[in-house]
Amino acid sequence: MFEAVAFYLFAFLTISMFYIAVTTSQALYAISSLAAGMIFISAFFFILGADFLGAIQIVVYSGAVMALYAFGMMFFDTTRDVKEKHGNKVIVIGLSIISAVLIVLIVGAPIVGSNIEALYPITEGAGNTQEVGMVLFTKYLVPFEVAAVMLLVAMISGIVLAGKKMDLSLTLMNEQEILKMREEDKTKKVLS
Amino acid sequence: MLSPVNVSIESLNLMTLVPMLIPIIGALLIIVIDLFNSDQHKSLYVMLVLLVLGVDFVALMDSAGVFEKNGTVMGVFDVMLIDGLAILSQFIIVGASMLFIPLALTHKRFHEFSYPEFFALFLFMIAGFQFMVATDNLILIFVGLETASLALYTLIAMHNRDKSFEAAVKYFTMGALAAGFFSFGSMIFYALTGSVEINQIAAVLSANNYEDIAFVLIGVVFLLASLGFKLSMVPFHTWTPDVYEGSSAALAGYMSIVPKIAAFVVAMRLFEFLIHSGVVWLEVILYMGVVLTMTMANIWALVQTDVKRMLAYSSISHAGFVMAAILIGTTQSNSALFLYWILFSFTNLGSFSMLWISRQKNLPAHQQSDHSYDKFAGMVKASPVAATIMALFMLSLAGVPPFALFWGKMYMISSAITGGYTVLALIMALNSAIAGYYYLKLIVYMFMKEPVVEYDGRVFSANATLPLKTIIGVAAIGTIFAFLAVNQLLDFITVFVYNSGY
Amino acid sequence: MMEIGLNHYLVLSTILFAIGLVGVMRRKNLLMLFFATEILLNSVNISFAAISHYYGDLTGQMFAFFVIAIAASEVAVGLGLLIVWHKKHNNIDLDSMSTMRG
Amino acid sequence: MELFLYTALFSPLVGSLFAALFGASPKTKIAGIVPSILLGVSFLSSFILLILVMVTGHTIHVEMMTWMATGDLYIPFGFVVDQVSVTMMIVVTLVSTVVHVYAIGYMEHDKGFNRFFSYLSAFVFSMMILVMSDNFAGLFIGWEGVGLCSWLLIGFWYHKESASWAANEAFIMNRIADLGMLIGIFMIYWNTGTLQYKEAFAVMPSLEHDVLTWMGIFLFIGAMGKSAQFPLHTWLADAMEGPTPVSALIHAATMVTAGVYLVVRAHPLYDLIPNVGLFIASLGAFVALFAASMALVNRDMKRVIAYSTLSQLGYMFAAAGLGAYWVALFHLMAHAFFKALLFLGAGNVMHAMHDELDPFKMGGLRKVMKGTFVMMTVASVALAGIFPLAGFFSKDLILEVAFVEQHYIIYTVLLFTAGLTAFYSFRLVALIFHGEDRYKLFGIHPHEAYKFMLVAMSPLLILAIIAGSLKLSYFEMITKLLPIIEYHVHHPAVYWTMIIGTQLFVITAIAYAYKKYTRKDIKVPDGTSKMENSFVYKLLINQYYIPYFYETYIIKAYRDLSEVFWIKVDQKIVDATVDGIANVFYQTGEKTRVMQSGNLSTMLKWMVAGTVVLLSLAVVFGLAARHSGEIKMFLSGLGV
Amino acid sequence: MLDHILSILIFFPALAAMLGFVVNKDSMRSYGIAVATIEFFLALWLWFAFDGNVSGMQFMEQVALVPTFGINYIVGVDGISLFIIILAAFFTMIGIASLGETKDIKNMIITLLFLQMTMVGVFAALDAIVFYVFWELSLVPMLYIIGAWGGPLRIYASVKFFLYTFAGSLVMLVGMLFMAYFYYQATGQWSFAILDWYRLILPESFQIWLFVAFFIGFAIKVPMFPFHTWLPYAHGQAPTIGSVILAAILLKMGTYAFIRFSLPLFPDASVYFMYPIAVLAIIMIIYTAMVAYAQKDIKQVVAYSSVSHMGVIILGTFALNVEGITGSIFLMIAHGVVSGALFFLVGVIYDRRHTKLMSEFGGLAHVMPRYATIFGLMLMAAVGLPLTINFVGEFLSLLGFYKQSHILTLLAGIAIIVGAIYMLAAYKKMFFGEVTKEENRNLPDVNKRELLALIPLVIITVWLGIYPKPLLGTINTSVESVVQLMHEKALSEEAKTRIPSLNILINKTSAKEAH
Repeated sequence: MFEAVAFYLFAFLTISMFYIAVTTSQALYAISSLAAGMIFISAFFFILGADFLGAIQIVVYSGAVMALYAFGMMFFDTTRDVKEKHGNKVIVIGLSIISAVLIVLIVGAPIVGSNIEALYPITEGAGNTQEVGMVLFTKYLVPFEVAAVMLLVAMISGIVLAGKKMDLSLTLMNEQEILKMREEDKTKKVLS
Repeated sequence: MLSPVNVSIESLNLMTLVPMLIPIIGALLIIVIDLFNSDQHKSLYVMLVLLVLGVDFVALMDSAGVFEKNGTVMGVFDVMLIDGLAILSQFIIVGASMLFIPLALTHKRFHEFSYPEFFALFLFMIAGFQFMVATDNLILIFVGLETASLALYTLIAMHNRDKSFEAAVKYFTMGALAAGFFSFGSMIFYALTGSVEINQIAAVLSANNYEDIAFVLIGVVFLLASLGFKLSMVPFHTWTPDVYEGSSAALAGYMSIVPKIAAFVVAMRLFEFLIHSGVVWLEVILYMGVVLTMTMANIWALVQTDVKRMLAYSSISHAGFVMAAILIGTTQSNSALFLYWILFSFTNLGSFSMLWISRQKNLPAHQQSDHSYDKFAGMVKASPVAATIMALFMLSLAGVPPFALFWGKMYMISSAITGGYTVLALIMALNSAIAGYYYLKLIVYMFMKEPVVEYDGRVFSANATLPLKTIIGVAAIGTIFAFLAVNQLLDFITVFVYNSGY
Repeated sequence: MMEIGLNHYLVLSTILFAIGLVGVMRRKNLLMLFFATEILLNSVNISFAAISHYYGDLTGQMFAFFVIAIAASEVAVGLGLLIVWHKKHNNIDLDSMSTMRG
Repeated sequence: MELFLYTALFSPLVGSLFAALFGASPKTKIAGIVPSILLGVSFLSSFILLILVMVTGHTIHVEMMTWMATGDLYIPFGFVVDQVSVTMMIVVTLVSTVVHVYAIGYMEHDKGFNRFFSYLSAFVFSMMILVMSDNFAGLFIGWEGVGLCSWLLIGFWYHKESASWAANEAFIMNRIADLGMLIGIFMIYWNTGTLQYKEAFAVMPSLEHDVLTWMGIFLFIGAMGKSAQFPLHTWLADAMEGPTPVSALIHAATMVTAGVYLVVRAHPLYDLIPNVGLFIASLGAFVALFAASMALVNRDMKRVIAYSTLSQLGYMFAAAGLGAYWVALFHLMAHAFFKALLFLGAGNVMHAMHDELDPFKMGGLRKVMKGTFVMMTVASVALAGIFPLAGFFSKDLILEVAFVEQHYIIYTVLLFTAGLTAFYSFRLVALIFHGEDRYKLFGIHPHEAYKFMLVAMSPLLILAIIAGSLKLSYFEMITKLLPIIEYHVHHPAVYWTMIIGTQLFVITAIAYAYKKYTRKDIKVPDGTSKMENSFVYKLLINQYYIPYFYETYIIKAYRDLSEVFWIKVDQKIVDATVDGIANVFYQTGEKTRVMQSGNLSTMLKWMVAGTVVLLSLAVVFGLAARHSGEIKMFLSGLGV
Repeated sequence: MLDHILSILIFFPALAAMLGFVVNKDSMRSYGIAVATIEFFLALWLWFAFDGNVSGMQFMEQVALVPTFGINYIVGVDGISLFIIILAAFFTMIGIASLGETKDIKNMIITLLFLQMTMVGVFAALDAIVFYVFWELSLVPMLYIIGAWGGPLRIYASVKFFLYTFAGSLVMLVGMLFMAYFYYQATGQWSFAILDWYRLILPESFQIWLFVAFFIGFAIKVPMFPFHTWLPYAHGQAPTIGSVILAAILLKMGTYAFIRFSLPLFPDASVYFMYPIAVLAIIMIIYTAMVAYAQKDIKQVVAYSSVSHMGVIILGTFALNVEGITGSIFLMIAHGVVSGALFFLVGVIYDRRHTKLMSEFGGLAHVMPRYATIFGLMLMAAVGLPLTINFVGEFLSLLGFYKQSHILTLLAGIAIIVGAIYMLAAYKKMFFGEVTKEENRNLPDVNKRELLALIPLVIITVWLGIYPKPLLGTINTSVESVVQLMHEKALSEEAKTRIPSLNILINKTSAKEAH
């Protein structure tokens, strides 16, 4: 009973939030509604007993990602409402509606996945986090490490792209300019 | 309470990780070097990368030996899967990378190569692709794919021109969408079978012999969409020409080979079992996809005015051509796929490198794009050798015997025939004929037209340095004398493909 | 109806996914467009969690976990690209980037 | 013996090659003399062969070498000298020798002198091959060879448009006939398995009738071309564009008679198919009349003679068709002599008149050119068939044949034609040699030809006179090979009335001609006189409008059709289709490339759209699969 | 040496071409001539060493190429291919020898040598894939020759030539792969060796499909009627040497392939398609002859005429009996010589006046008698006058086909009429009449170098016309074996009757000796 109420409530909330996020012309509304939506999603995780995921969701999204976006917004100063000229909405709406309807049409039908045996069963009593840790560091050790590499890649890329390395094109500069630039970098390093 | 698990280190057989770890370590090494002693000359990094890749190659050979001895190996809690496909594709990936990286040693200075990050990211990307092909776990595939892609976006952008940024952004955004599709697709399969490992999925599905065919199809659709994006399958191909045009010619050549083979392997793992278990729908869809991709890409390539863009479209159509192998799904066709791709990598890398050495820093006089056809008009007068080699690559791409790609084409068409897809075989043949036109167009420009602007020959080898020339030489030799190697390749590939059950 | 089954969650995530698609298609401001992609990934996460709950199997949660990680790193790279573009052109409108066509 | 054979055959070739050596260099008498001598040699050896055949009566057959051999086909270069071929050899070599010698004088002032003799001897060589070959393929070689030479010689003065046109006309018309001949040869090969005369004819009686009929028809089509029988006759008149010696040799004495020779040679075949023979005979009779009628009014000396040749050929075919092969051959021989004589005489006149051909512009020439006058008169008399000249024997024989075979229509036609013949030949003589000296009006000073030319002509003169007396001995010889048919009317009264009647008829015709054309008041016709405007005259002078018909309805049509094929079909349809297919692809590219708008949003839309399409397909299929049971039931309900 | 003579013949020119890059520009011509001459004498040696009484393949060589997939480098020569190989060598030789002043002659000669490799390769190859390799490769040098030295429309012409042929031969490739697959099914191993394929008897339905696949490839090359439109462009635009080689050798690939592949592999299909193809051939003969008559450009006349002649060759090939096939092979050589010579002659006048329009000429017989004579002789050969080389071929081809159909042969025979019409008309326009154009008044007659090329052709034309035996005999033996093979392989009754059996062949040959 409680589950049902919670589900519908949060379902309504998330949908409306995300709807705002994709429709509003106010970047500020968009980002805040997005953040809200993320948090409501974490609620589902808690309902479904995936506490760890919920936590991660809140931390990563509402914490890291949203913060990043916020910075981005300030940088691009899209705080005032962005004007977007839209092509014919028909295609957009049409396509999305169709796809939604189609998928719902099928997904709405009950899955016959009866004879599924859990490969990594949720053992009663143990906390979700514990189990997750257990699986994560045995079975999914490699993906975990790779994910780490991926984050490293992302970091490097972020630094390379957003840093001042891309400001000037070494392709088009001649030697002297490059040397001069290098010198300046050195002095800066010394100062800082 | 959870019972503590204890695993024996042998059962993990970590050896399966070695080929991927090598490039990662290499990348870290490069970063560390840069940390302690910045602004080194690029040649250092290039050589380091070559070294690392060389070691990686050796490691691969080792695991190939293992495979030949005792078949497919699972590792690290059965996440890693080292079978024939994995090894072959990794060979191609690493080999192509080794061919690519010396192209960084250009005569002119280009932005990206002045930064060690470029090389680090490059190695990370390779590792990512290797993970992607060396597992049947959707999660690891996904993560590997993203690792590689993120690195690739950055590499493109680092070329540091407006077009390259534009290309990177486009690629990135569509990539994000594709990622969404991928996760959704795998979610469906997980919902169906409670597993994310392809062989498990296959097992479960065949156990309840596809009761939920509708669900399966939804999942297939989304996975197809995301892989189709990687394979630049019509209509998910739209990024390809722009990205190729935006990025440096060398990188474009690289992109036309390595990411695709990785995607091919995944596609093969995913769709083969479905095709074999008689999912007619998938067969039809793939058929349509293959034909569309081949034909439309060819037709669009006809009307291009820029050689690089033309090559982009042509590589789309080649991808479509090869995709037929997955549709046909016999051992012969799968071997044909690898054979084709190995030969293709030589020729295509060669032709893109030819563009690369003729690359100016700024646009050449009165031309809109770097490599417009007009630029090559009357090239034979200015630098006959270069023109001849370029023509050679073009002929090979067109499938004129006895150059490399002909053998791939032939074997592929033959596999289509043996697989009972006669009409498809005919369509493939005719497509090669259409393709002939635009490859010929370049030859016509180079050999039969008068120069638009009188260049001195240096224009066509503005970037030429010994390493670049060597690479092109290797590519050319590989293209001409392919017929000597075809037999060995074929034997090797067939054994590997067959023993990994495809 | 009151009994919440797996399908409820699936439907929900589907709807969210569709919303994400709408965003992806209609947004011209790249930043906003990235929001939409986030929505896509999140919507999938819900079903993963749900499925893993109903099957009593942790794999789904794993997947969701990695999806989150991926989403995070995408944000980093995406923003990096946006910043570069913005530095050069001082806008992040995707209509401004169509120099390559045909 | 073979020595003589080869000498007879190859010395003309040697002569031709010898003259050809001087082809490019300016004219030298030697280039004319040597070939003439060689021809003389050839004539002598032929003569020896003739004697030999006559006395011993057996024939010579040699096989020089293989030509073609593949599968079952075996064709050698084989030559046979029997009664028939030896006759032809004699005629050919004799006439050609005369003509050669004559031509040395005639062509004296022509800068193509050397070329001329080379061609002429080449012609003789091909003619020899034609008559001597022992198989149809060899015959065909000669057949085409003489065609080529006549092309070269008609078009000898190639700077004249009319000449080269006539040459091509002759060649192509002959080609049309040759096709028929070729088919005939194929039929012979596939039905008898060989092309050798002997073997082939040996097999023929065992073949079914209609096959033989077709063979006969196709071979005769070939003959029609060479012998210019209706409707392929137009080229002969136009062929008069060539130098007169050529007309004498090729278009009177030898080549045009090749058709007759073929029919005679193939007599075992035609004996088996009398109905075809009858057709040949009737066609011959028709042509005889037809040609003679055109000769009545024509105002071109050479053309008149050409038409008379045509009508004489008609006589020969009539005879051959009726099975009187030896008669045909005999007339062929006799005709060769006096007709060649006539032509050469005409050549003298032309020379004298500076290539003026209209007899109305001559007259009274007998005073200046006695020799020519005599010769042409004698020739005309012979042609008219007055006793005791050659023509009388041969021609009357043919009439008798027609009579005896009881083909009275043919007989009457031929008889009437005899009258016409006499008339037009003496019309010519009268106009040229008698009456007023009209040529003075045109300020021409005619002169007699060289002595040696006249001397050269003399053998022909003699033969034209005495040839008839050889009839019996010739009969003796020839009937060793050809069917022996004695033609004489049993009832002497009928016989004599026939002879006398014919003679009288002919003589009256001659008398009328003289009366009409030796009058003092003969004017050069200017198209005003009543007769010239009469329908019949117009019809005849325009050769029954046949050339006009060919020109407009065949040649022009062919040209236009070719244009249409090239412009309309080949370029507008066939080629356009190919380019069209290519264009379809290219245009599709141009049209659809806009889909690559370069706008990211569009790209994303495409991606989603693609997915949606796939989805909808999936749904359709999925639902179908899920409800397959119901669907089946439904369909079965529909009774599908 | 003699064991590898074929490989030497194939690869010697290529090697020479490679080295040719080093040779100095000015001495390139002599180098080319030298190489071509050596090649030619090697070819003659091949003929000399060739045993005319053996019907099978001789000088076979086999090297494994892709044994896994049944592709091997197999070459060999029999009576059918021998003379075409010699002809190829011969024409390359005189072609280079008579090469006029051309720009960057070095590239030209190198290209020609490469072309020669491909030509010899095609006729010597006994493995379908090797055959295909040379077949396709031969397009490239020709493309370059037309495209780089051609007339104003050269690019259109060359690209059209390349793509058209390329498209066709790709369909053929599919056919070949299919054939190999059938062989695989039958025997369990892959093979592309033609001689292996000969042993394969296919059901008629398959035969028909495969025949069509091969036919498309060959028909475009020949070129047969609806597919011929690339030829006028190619000839019209190509430089003299290009047209000569194209007409003399490259076109023969198609007809040769018919005899090498279509007939022995698919006897039933050949019978099945005999009439349609014969009709096409007749359309080729008459229609193209009429088109040729309509041309204004002498070179186009010759080009269309060669299409017309190819029609006769096709007809002879599909006579399916010894006479016809032998005739068609002989006609291939004959037509090679004659049309090659005609293109040379056109080139001669083109070098002098830089126009090919017949209206520009007239009365040339006055100005250039030697030229006129040679032209006339070649023209007479072209219209198939007896005792010239062409006649033998045409006669035998038509004779052979008469066995199959009388009425069609009658129609095809029209060739000798229409051929005469356009040829004589062209000759009249060019050589007869008065000299009208001033610039024609003092054109130089044919010079030494041109005679160097023309005299040998004249000699061959007459010699082989009078004494074709040395060729016919050799060709005959090989053809007889082919026909016998077809007869034995034929399934349907009709085919068995249409294709004669030659088991009484022995005593017949002995009878022939008796003559």
